[in-house]
This record gives sequence, structure tokens and C-alpha cells, in this order.
Amino acid sequence: MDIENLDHYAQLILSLAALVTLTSFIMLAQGRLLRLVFIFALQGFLLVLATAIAAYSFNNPHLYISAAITMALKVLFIPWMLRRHILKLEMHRDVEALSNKTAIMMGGASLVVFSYYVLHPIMQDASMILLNALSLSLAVILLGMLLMISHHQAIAHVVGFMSIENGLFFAATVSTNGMPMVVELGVAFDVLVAAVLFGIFFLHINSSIDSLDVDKMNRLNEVDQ
Amino acid sequence: MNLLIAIMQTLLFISLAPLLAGWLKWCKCYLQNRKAPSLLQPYRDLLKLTHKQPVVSKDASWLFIIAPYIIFSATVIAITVIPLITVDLPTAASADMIVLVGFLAFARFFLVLAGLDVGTAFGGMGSSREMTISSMAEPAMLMAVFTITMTASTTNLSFAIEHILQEGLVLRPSYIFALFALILVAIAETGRIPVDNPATHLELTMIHEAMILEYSGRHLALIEWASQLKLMLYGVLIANIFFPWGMAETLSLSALGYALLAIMGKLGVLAILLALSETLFAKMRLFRVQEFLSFAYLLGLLGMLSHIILEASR
Amino acid sequence: MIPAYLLLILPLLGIVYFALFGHQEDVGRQNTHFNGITLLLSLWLAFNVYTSGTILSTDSYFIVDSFNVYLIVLTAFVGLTTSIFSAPYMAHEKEIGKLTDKRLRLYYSMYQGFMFAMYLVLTTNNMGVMWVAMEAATLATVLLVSLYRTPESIEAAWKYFILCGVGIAQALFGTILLYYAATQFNQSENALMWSVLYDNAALLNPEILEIAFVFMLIGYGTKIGLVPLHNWLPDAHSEGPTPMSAVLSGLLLNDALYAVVRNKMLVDGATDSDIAGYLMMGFGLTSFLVAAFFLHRQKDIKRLFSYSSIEHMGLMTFAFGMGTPFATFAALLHMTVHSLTKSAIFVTVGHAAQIAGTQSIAKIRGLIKTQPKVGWGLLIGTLAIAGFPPFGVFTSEFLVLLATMHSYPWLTPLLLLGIGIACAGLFRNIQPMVYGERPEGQQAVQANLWPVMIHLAIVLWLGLAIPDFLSNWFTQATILISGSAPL
Amino acid sequence: MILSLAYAAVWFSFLSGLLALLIRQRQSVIALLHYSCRTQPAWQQRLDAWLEQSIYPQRIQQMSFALLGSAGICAISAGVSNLISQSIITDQLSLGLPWLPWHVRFDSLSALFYLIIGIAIFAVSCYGPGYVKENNEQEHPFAVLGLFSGLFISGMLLVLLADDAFFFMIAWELMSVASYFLVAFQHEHSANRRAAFIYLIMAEVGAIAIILAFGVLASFSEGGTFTFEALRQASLSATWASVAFILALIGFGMKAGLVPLHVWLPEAHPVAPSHISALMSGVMLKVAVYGLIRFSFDLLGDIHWQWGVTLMILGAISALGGILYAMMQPNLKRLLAYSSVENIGIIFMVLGLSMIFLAKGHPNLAALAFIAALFHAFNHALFKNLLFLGAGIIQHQVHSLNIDEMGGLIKRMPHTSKLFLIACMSISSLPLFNGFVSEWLAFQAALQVDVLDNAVLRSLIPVMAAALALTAALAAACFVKLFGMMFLGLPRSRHAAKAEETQDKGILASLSLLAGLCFLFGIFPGLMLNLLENVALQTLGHGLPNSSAAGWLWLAPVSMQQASYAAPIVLILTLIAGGISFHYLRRDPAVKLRHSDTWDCGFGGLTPRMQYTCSSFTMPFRRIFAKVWRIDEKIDKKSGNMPQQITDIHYQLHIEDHSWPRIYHPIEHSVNRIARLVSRMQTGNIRVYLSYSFFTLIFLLWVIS
Repeated sequence: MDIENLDHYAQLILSLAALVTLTSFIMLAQGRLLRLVFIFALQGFLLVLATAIAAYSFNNPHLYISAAITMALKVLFIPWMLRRHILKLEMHRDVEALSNKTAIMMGGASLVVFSYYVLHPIMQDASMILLNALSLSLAVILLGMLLMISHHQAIAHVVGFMSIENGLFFAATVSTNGMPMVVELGVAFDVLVAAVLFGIFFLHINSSIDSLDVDKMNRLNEVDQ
Repeated sequence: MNLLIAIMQTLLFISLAPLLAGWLKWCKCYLQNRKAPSLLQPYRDLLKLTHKQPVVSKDASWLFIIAPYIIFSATVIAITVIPLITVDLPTAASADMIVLVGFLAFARFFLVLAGLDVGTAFGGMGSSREMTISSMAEPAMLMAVFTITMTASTTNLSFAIEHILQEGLVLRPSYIFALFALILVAIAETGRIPVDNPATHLELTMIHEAMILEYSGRHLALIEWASQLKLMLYGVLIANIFFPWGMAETLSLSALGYALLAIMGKLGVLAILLALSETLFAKMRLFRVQEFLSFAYLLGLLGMLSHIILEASR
Repeated sequence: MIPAYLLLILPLLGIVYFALFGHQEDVGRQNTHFNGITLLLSLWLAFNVYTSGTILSTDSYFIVDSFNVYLIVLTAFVGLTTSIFSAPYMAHEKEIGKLTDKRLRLYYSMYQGFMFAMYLVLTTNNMGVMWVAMEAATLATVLLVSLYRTPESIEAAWKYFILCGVGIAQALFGTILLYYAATQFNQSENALMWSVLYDNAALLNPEILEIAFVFMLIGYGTKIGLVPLHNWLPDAHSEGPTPMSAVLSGLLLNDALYAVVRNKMLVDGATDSDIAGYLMMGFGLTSFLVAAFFLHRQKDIKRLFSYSSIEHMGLMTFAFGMGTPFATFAALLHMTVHSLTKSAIFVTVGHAAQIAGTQSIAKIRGLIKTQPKVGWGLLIGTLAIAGFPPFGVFTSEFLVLLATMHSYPWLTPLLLLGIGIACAGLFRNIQPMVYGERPEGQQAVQANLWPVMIHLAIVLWLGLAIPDFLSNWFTQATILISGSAPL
Repeated sequence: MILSLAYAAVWFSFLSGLLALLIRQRQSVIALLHYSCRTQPAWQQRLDAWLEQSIYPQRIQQMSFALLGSAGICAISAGVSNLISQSIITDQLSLGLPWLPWHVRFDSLSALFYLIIGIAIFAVSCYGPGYVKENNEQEHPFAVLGLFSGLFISGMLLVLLADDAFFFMIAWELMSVASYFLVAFQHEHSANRRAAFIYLIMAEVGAIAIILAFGVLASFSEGGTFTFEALRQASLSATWASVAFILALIGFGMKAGLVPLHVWLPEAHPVAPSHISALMSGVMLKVAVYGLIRFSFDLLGDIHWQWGVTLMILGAISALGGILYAMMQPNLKRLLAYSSVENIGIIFMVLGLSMIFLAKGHPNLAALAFIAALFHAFNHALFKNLLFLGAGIIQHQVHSLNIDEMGGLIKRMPHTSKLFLIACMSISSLPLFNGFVSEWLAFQAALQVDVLDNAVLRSLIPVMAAALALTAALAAACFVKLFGMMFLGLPRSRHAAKAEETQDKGILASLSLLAGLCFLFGIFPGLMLNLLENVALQTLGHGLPNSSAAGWLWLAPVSMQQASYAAPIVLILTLIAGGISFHYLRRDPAVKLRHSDTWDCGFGGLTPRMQYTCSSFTMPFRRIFAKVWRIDEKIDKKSGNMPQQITDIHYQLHIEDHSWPRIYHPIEHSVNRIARLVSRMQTGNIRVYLSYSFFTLIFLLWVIS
């Protein structure tokens, strides 16, 4: 079944999903931390929209709650915290030199294809929206990991981590109309705590190696020089 | 009766041994155009030694003093099991060829210890070389022995000889090899040229003499006598195993006398051959001895294989 | 069901209590008391299960069956003994000024937090909650790893945090897929209840479950420390305070494996292919062998034993992967003996490190001459963990070998190679530490070695004879997991 | 009854271990005893007097050794009674796995080895108290020594009782681990630590091989249970049977010290306390032999003659290699350890012979060889214990194990030297001693090759026999050297010059016991052979070819015509000959012995340094068998101011075993190399770690779909 004979909500959700993926791509290529955080917030926002629409279309009230939580956490709190740290540690000026962006982008693109390739066979019976949404969210997850692999700023890692969370959340929302409430809350709680801990760690790391470059943290290796 | 014969022939053996030594010396002197001492010279020497007062080093221990007796009696045991003139020897059953080899080793063990006991350099040297040579010689000898025992399928000497006698004259390739192996071993074990030179003292290559340097008086006599016994023992082994003819199969007096003559004849011939070889060959370096003995071992092995391959029933 | 609830509530109280009063003098003993009570509760629970079989709470949020109840008891027990050990240890750390009151508060309250997370993982019936609890365990321990605030410890904590976070995220995706598969036939809230899923596992869509299992395995496997996802483990173990290493090795890894096995049961129920088993066997064997080689190059005593933990977890994963009753029984037994032995070893290691004032293997010398109890404890513990009889580890390894020889004979040489290499790797490092003359000015520390003795005694006992109630227990669990009893 | 005796032996040895733990707990022990007899104050006084502070440790030592002794007595009586009654007793202990309790089986084979162990530990228990008396309690706590000795011995005994693979392995490893601790007992020397490490690792590898062997067998037995009963029923294809056999050979050979798996043995045996080395070398190796016999003859069942050939060749290599290595050792205990390798080699050779006969369908001859092997095992236990215990005494006196620092001890230590001489004579298999009898039997068996139809075997076996002869001769050379250098000549060191004969009755008693047994079984081998025949009857189902083989006087294994040996007669004849000559020559009082300086061809000025040393004695052998060792020989001369003048000269000789550079170093290096490669993984960069999990995920997903 093709996209034109889906209802508009579904089309909207799909396009939002596409946009979410796009934001991941942008983040992947983004060297400046402040912009990175901003785009991350944007991704969160798109996610909230998608959730809200899903909640409305499937008239599934508790999705509103999770949308609200996401709004609070991923759009407001975490970006705000990250931004504060960036400014405090005066990292808003330095640009991360990413080694061969194009290759990374190509890799990202192939990841999208790959996630379709993985999920396609098992989604035969499922609706097309579901297939796309799931594949895109998987793509977002993988892109998040790729982001962490390619960037070597601790903050970028956090962003990557959180965007993985976004992907998961999106998957949960569209595929299963959200997890059971307890799980949602639990996940949200974990994310919150994690965010706080990240904040603490930035300070510690900065005090110990006076930068947030994770490549500098390789004391604990076993390769004999 | 048998037992009597056994005792008698042992005594005969013991008493004849010096004579053989004397005869051998006589032949050598004759071959080397020297004036030979009388055949009875060895007896005289032994007698003289027994009456001399033995001098023992202060550093010597009890082992040094009892060693000669042990050596002598071990050799005597060895000879009690070898049929000299008559085939069926009751004592032969009490110890077979392997035990015989064992007793020779027994004697050697104490000889070597005695050599080490006083703590002279000569003693150590002699002991070390003696052990080297004997440990090379022993497997060679056992190879030869095995060849014989396999054909006769017994390790009991009197049975073995009986078997060979009954078989009559059979030309076995294995026996030829075994014979040569045994001869080489005998030369090495009795310390004759080209392995060792019995006639020398104070020569750095000497072996047997080096060990008994410290001995004197009756102890020396016993050791000398034991080595003469050993020489004769090997002679008798070779003579009676490979050329058993003439041995007394019945216990008639004539047969015994005939057998006595026969064995003396055989030993005499062997002695002549030995003297000849000792005159012709020079003594070889110590580390050539090992080649000499491994050749003996090889011969023994060949004898074994030829028995298995050429002569075996299956 | 009451004990189960109490079991969860008590640590929660503990978190708060120690967060407030964690700096008092005898806080160590209080912590011990908390854990002691939880142990009693767990025994009570165990008794209930033993008498009346699987218990499902009324709201079916919690399930206690013979598989997890023995893990609960184990957790409570190791938690208790470790807290006994940690009391003097932490006091000593405070004396030498490595820790402040604030950090002690954090330590004790997080200790309880960790215990809570463990109990939650074990008791919950909801796969989602299991995930949440697992993540919570990470969050609880990550601050403890960086407790000393040294650059190394911070680095270790960061790696632990990021790697486990990312890993566990995969597990969540797996859970979502599982939930999706469940919602195909059951729209209700409790679609994610393990009991429900298990009862109609046959209805689940096999392809989805296989994909889901891959994510689960990657996710929880990161926490188990399966090669090549293990990199955080040695760092976290070596840099945190030793009691933490003890519970991490002894409990956290077990529980992660527990989660994987629960999921494997579902996958096996859904599909008739053994793909899940093969994956686990592959990971397990790789971890087993690679870790064995790692042992040869360790310079830090705690890293050494964390690698040995990886090795043993690999072995268990392998055994569970094989899935035959024998193998499962062996794996269950191995879980027990390994966590007992390993936590005992970490106790002695902690004291050894305090005696020498360092964790570097090159500097720890002559323990037997300095403090015989510690030295012998370490030596015997190492013997036990290296799989020498008559200790229990030998029994379980023997059974694993036996099972392997039945199902996959050509794999046994690999296993045996691993065992041999690991034994050599352990002893080439342990021997110089325990033997030899005592170095200058090395003094004995005040230590409480009862935990070690108790643990090793139990392991020895298990090696000589498995008591009936325990073997029945394992047998029931085996039936639950692999469908039939061993012989 | 018999079984309870057997259990009692285990219990006693175990208890002696536990008792040793009390050596530091005087107070608590006293308190306990007071409590236990609180009614009789008189007893309490007596107790206090008896356990008085100063002698308390000695009391404990004596008691723990006394327990060992009773263990020995129980073991001996259990063994002998079962050997006579030829009964098979089975039992089950409610230990072990829920579905596999420990199975116990006590048959003639076990009984024989019980007897061996029993004799050994009885001797050790007499020897021990005197030996450990001056042991420094602070440096080397007796608690450790005693405990692990007890565990070690009970482990060995349990191995013999085991009737299922699981129990067997536990007992086996108990034995290994306990002995490991004993090797590491004096762990302040790095050499000991190294030895212990090598020992432990090789023991582990061996155990693994054994487990594999059992596993192969078990996977062919129905139900895959591990009881020996089930394993006996297992029906294997020839290849799998051979695989199992090879694995077992590796495993047990590792423990028995088969070349080239022997390297741990010369390291480990010397560094343990002497009575422990005696047990390890004299008895533990026998347990390994037992294991191989149990596995191949009993469990595997139908023997293939190829196995026999393998065993023979390996045995020959070990025998020759062992004795040649032994000959070069200047260290007394290392030498003895290597000679154990040699004797094990001999035992394996003869076992191989027995296998060949069995496979070729001549069970009686097989029984003959089997009995010869067992008898040699028994004898070796006797004289090797004797040698090691003697070595212990001498080490105490000379404060060194280096043979070149001894000499002249025969005058200082008359008793020890006599007993040691007996041991040397038996081990170099001279007639009238037990070592000879077993080799004689082996030769007799070898000489029966005519019955075989395979020409290769018919030519191989005699060659092996000759190798055996060479071994015996070399052994004689080796032990002549040993005795000569240790006891004869002039003392080579200060300690040797003022060595004292040990005063301890127990020590001499134990040595005399062993020496007496050596002589007894040399003269009356029939006593032992009849028992051994029962073992053969039970294990192989056949006895000796000649029913009246072993009378009290005659020894005619095959038939009277074939070969016979009457040690008593020979002994009498020797005595007669010796007596006559002695009497005849001593009759004249005029010719008394005169003592004077050593003649030495009149050179005079003899000093101890002029004597032959070990290395000079064995020089010809070094030249002849040069390929066998890795010899580096260094002579550096300092030349003086005159031409050709040598002021002083240094001689260094270092001899190494080939198996290290050829086999073990490569293994070690490869393990290290792989470890280095693997550890590249741990780069320390978190992004790399992330990419690991990333690619793992990708890979798995790709695999799945």
C-alpha cells in the first residue's frame, strides 16, 4: 500500500520521521557544539510533535503524557543543561575537526538503507507506516552511535547518547503506541538521572584532563608502547 | 653325582684359569720373539701374593677390603653356571645367561667402587673408563646371547648347548654374527688389546690396571685370579656355545676326560688366535673403543635379524 | 509475596537512610544489618517458593520462580558478606584519607541502591521494568566507580557509563520489538509481562524475536562483559572500591546474564531454530578464550580477576547457549560457585592491595609471610576459580565439558585450551604475590576474613557434594529453562 | 572389613593432616583436653606434663606422623588381604553429583598399589619425626607441611579407590594440588616457585587430557554416565579407542614423567622436603602408572598392538633419556628424579610388551610382562624411597645437594652408607637384589617373541630388550658414580669432612626396613610374584605360563627348560665361595693388614681436589652420547707471564635438557605473542570501543537477516 492512500496523520508522522532522521544526519556533520545541542533540541521537538499527532490519531491519551515528558526532558532540560556546561567550560567557540565528513555521511546513508534491509523482511504483514517508522528509528539509533564514534567531544557523546534515546522513544511511540506507563516513566527517570550524572562527569573530566576530549582519556589501555 | 661333577668342574675351572693366562702369555712372547716365562708363572705369582702382607691405604674404607672377596666370589658364581666339560650341569638351572651377565656386572660394580675408594686420580680414571666400556659392551653381549637363546629358545646354558649338540652341525648365519659379536665383547670385557693393555702400568690409557693400583697382597691375588677366571669364562662361552662338540653328554669317565682334552684344545686355539691379534693390532684410542663396541652391537643386531628373517619358522 | 515486597522496600529505605546518616562511625555495621535482614527476607521468600512453587504477585508485576529465587538468595548472601568485608575496608580507606564523609554517604546509599536495582531486576515480571532496573544498576554504580576521583577512576566510570548506556539502549530497542511482537496478539497493558509472554511464546513472530534477541544480546551482553563488548569491565572493576568490584563481578554480571537467559527462553519458545543458542555459544566461547589470553598480560591485580570474571561469564553464556539440560544445570551451578568464589577473591584482593598500598601486581609480594590468612585466602581462592577440585568450580566446569562433549565434541579442545591458558595466566601472576619473602616495612592490616572462609567453605562443599535441596532447586530451574531435567 | 581398612587408611592420613594444623594452638588443645577429662585431675597433670610447652610441637609432629604410620599399616593390611583374597569390593559414598555418587571399587590392582603406598608412607612416618625436628617453625610452618602431606596421601589413596571418572578426577587433582603446595613449601627460593608453577601447569594440562580421554570414552557409553562400569561397556571404533588411549597416555604420562613430558619432574622433586620427594618420586608416579593400567587394560578393554609399540618406544626413549640426563646431574635429588624418569620408562616399556602379547593373543606371556612391570613398579617404590630418604639425611649433614661437595662419607656415616649402597645395587639391577628380578622377568618376556607372527615386532622387541640392557648398564654406571662420589674417596668439602651419622633411631629404622625389603624380595621374589599373579588373573584374566612359576626357591616363569633363577641357591653359593676364599686367605696371622699412605704410583701429595669429580667421571659418556644433551662447556685459562704458563684455569659445564628449547619455550612464546595481539584490543579509546559494539551489532543483524 502506498503513501497516497494513507491518512494525513500517517503521512505527517512519516514525514516527521524523515525529518528526525534528517536532524540526525545534520548532527552527524555538525562540528560546533552549540549548534549540535540546538539541533538535538530540534530533533526532540519533532519527536514531541510526532508523539502528539500519534496520540491524537490513535486517540491514545497516555501518549500525551510521554510527549510532555519528552518535551520537558529532551527539548528543554537537557539542551539547557548542555548549553550551560558548554558556556561554563567556554567550549562554544572551538570547532571539532571531523575527519572525512563525506565518508561518515555516506556511512550514515548506508545505515538507513541497512536498517530498512534488516527490518523489511519481518515487517511483511505490518503496515507500511510501521515499517518506515521502525526502520527510521533504528536508523536514528545507529546514526547516534555513529555520531559518538565520529565525534570526540564528551558533550557530543552525550548528545549522541540522547539521540539514541530519541530513536528508541520514537520507535516505542509509533510501533506500539508507547510502552506501558511504568516503563515510560522508568525510562524517563533513567534519562533524567543520566543527564544529571553527565553534568557531574563533565566537571570531573574537565578537572582531571582539563578538556572534554575523550581521546585524551586513554590511561587505561593495555597496548604496550 | 651330578652335583659332584658340578663342584668338580667348578674347581677345575678355577684351577685352570691361571694356566690359560700363562699359555696366552707364552704364545705372545713366542710371537714377539721374547723368552717366555714358564706356563706355571701365574700360579707362582698368585701364591706369592697370597703370602705377602697386604698394604692398605689409610684413606681406604671397609669396602676396599671386602671388595676383592666379593669380586672373586661373584666371578665364581658366574662360572658355576657354565658347562665346561659336561652338558647337563645342575647348577646351570639356578642361574641362566642373563644372571651370568648380571654377576659379571656385580663383580664390576665392586671393582669400580674399589677403584674410587682411595680417591686417587688413577682410580677414578680407570673406574670411569671401565664403566663406559662395560655399559657399551653389555647390550652387545646380550644381543649375541639373545640370538643364541632364540634359536635354542632357552636362556639356560646347559639346555642351550644340549640343543645345539642335538641339532648337529647347522650353519646358521646368525651364529656367525653372534660369534663375532661375542668375540669383540670378550676382548673389550677382559681388557685385552686393542681395548686395553693388560701388560702395562702407569700408562694413561690403561683401564683395568688403573683401578687396582692400590691393591697388594692377597687382595691383588684375588682380583688377578678373578680377571683370569673372567678371561677363561669368555673363552669357554665362545668355545662351548659355538663349538660344543666333544663335550661329555654322558657321565662316563672316558667321556669326561675326552671332554677335558677337547675344551683345553679349544681354549688353546682361542688363546693362540687372541695372542696373534694382540701382536698384530695396536691399542686404539679410548674414544675409538665406542665404535669398536657399537660394531659389536651391530653384529649382534644383524645376528638377531638374520635369525628372525632368514631362519625363523614363520 | 510479602517478603518480595519487603525485599524491595528495605533497600529503598536504605538509600535514603544512608544518604542522610551515611557518615556515622558504625555505618558499616548498619549496612551489614540492612543486608542481613534482606538475606533473611530472601530466605523466607526462598522457603515460600520451595514449598509452594512459582509465585506470581496479584498484580502480576512480580514473579518469583525457582530460577530467580536462588539468584535472589545468592545476591542477598553476597551482598551481606561483601558488606561485612566493606565495613573495615571503608574504615581503613577513610583513615588513610582516601575518602570523605560525603563520599562515604554516597557509597553506602548507592550500595543499597545497587542492591535494590538487583532485586528489582530479579523479581520483576515486566521486561521493560527489568530494563529500567538494569539501567538503574548502572547509574547506581557509575558514581561508585569514580568514588576516588582519580583521573583513572573518572575515566573508567565514564567509559562504563557510556558503553553500558549505549549497550543497554540496544536492549531497550530489543524490548520494544518484543513488545511490538507481543502486541500483535495482545493489546493489553500486561503484554510485556514475562509470564504472559512465556505462556504464549509460540504466538510470537519468530523473525521479530530473533532480531529482538540480537539487540537484547548486544545490550545485556555489554553488561555481562562479552568480548568484544567487554572493554568497560576491567576498567570499572579495577578503579572502583574493592567491595564494589566484588558485587559487580559477583552479582551484576549474573543478573545481566539472567536477563539474557529469560529472553532466550522466549525466543526458544517462539522459534524452532537454535539461533539464539548459537549466538550465545559464539559470544561465550570468544569471551572465554580471549579473556584467558588477556590474563597473561595484567599488571593490576583487580584487572586480572575482572578478566577472569569475563572468562567465566563467557563459559556460562556458552553453557546456557548450548541449552541442553546438563549444560543448563552446569551453568546454574557455575553462576553460584563463580559469584561466591569471585567475591571471596575480591575481598582478599582488597586486603592484599591495602597491605601493599598498591594494586600493581609487580609491587605485591610475600603475602603469606606478611599476613598468612590473606595470602592463603588469595591462593586457595585462585585455585578454586582456576577450576581445581575439590572446589565447586571444577564440578560445574566438568559438567560443562561433559555436556559439550555430548553435543559439540569438536568444541571441547577449545574449552580445555581456554581452561589451561587461564590457569597458567592466573598463576604466573598470583604465585609471585603470595610466595616469597616479605618486602621491607610491609605490615599486616586489620581484616575480616570470615566472608572469604565462608564463601570458600561453601564452594568446597558444593564441590564435594551438592545438597539435595540445592540440586532439586537447580533441577527445577533447569526444567524451567531447558524443558527437561538432567538425567 | 578390607574396605573399612582401606577407608581407615584414607581417614588416618587425612586426620594426620588435620592434626598438624594444631601445632600453633597449644592453649586451645590443652583447654579442650582439660574439658574432656575434667573429672580426672590426675590425667590433667599428666597431659600438661606430656604436652609441656617446649616439646609440644614435637609431640604434635610425632602424633601426626604416628597417624600416617597407622595409615600405612592399614593400607598395607588392606592391600595384602585383598591381594590374597582376590575379592572385588564395591561401594558408594553419598557425595559428588546428585545423579552420580562417588563409586568406590577395591580390587587386586588397587590393592597392589595400596600396598606400595602403604609401605612407602609407613617408612616415611618412621623417618619423618627425626627429619622435621630441626625444621624452623617460623620459616616453614609444620602446619602447612603436615596438612598437605596428609591431603596428598589421602588423595593418592582415593585415586586407587575411585570407580567413576568424576571421583577419580577429584582425587587425582587433590593429589596434584596438595603436592603442588608441598613443592612450593620452601617458597622463598625462586627456583622452588618456578618448579611449583611448572608442576601445577603441567598437572593441569595432564588432568585436562585425562578428562578428555574419559569424555571420549563416556560419549560412547550408553547414557554417557561416568561410572567405570559404564565406561567398560562402551564400544568404541578402533580410531576413537586410539584417540582415547593417546589422550590417556599424554595425561598419565605427564604425571609419570614420560619423556618429553617429564620436565616438571626434575624441577619439582628436588625442591620438596626429602620425605615428600620420596613419596612423589616413589609413589605418585606409580599412581600415574596405575591410572594408565586402569584406563587401558581395564576400561578400554581390547588392546591394539600399535599401542603397545607406542608405549614401548616412548618407554625406551624415557628410559635411555632419563638415565643419560641423570648421569649428568651434579645435584643429588635431581639425579634421583631423572632416574625415576628412567624407571618409569622401563615400566612403560614392559607394559607395552604386555599389550603387544595381549593384542596378539598370548595372554599368558602378556601376564608375564604385566607382572614384570608391576613388580618393577613395586621395586622402584622401595629403592627410590630409600634413596630419597638417604638423600635427606645427607642433605642435613652436608648442607648441600651437590655431589661434588661430598665424598668420604662412608667413614663418617657407616649405617647410612651401607643402606644407600644396597639401594644403589638394587636400582642398578644387580643380582641378589629386587631390581634385578623384575628386569630378568622383563627379559624373559622379551625373549618369547618367537611366538609372534609379525616379523617387525619380532625384530623390534629384541632391540628394545637391548635398549633395556643398555639402560641397566648406564644405570649401573650412574649409581656407581653416585655412590663413589658421595661416599668414597676423600671429603670434598668442609661440611662433608665433619658430617655425622644421624642419631635418630626412626630414620635408620625406616631406611633399614626399605633396604631389608629390597634384599628380601631380591632373594625370595616368589613371595611377591604370587600376589602379582593374582592381580594379573583379575585384570587380564590369565596367569603366568608356568603354573608353578614362582616357588619359594625357583623362579621359572615360562618353564624350567626355558629359564630359571634360584636366588637363594645363588646366594648360598656366593657365600660359600666368599667364605672359603676369605677363610683360606685370612688363616695366616703373620700377614695382617698394614695401613699406610696411599701409594698412588708413588706420586704422593694427594689432595681431595685431585679426585675425579662427577663431570670428569662422566666425561666419556658426554663424548659418546654428545647429541643427547645441550652441552656448553667453557674452559678459560689465565696465562701467566711465561709463555705456555697457565696461572689458573676455570672449567664451566652447563648441561640442559633438549625438551625445553625444542618444545616448551616455543609454547610459552606463542602464548605470550597471542596474548600481546589480543591485548591490542584494549586500546583505551572509548570511540574504538563504541565502534566495536557498533560493528558487532551491524554484523549480527546482517547475519540474522
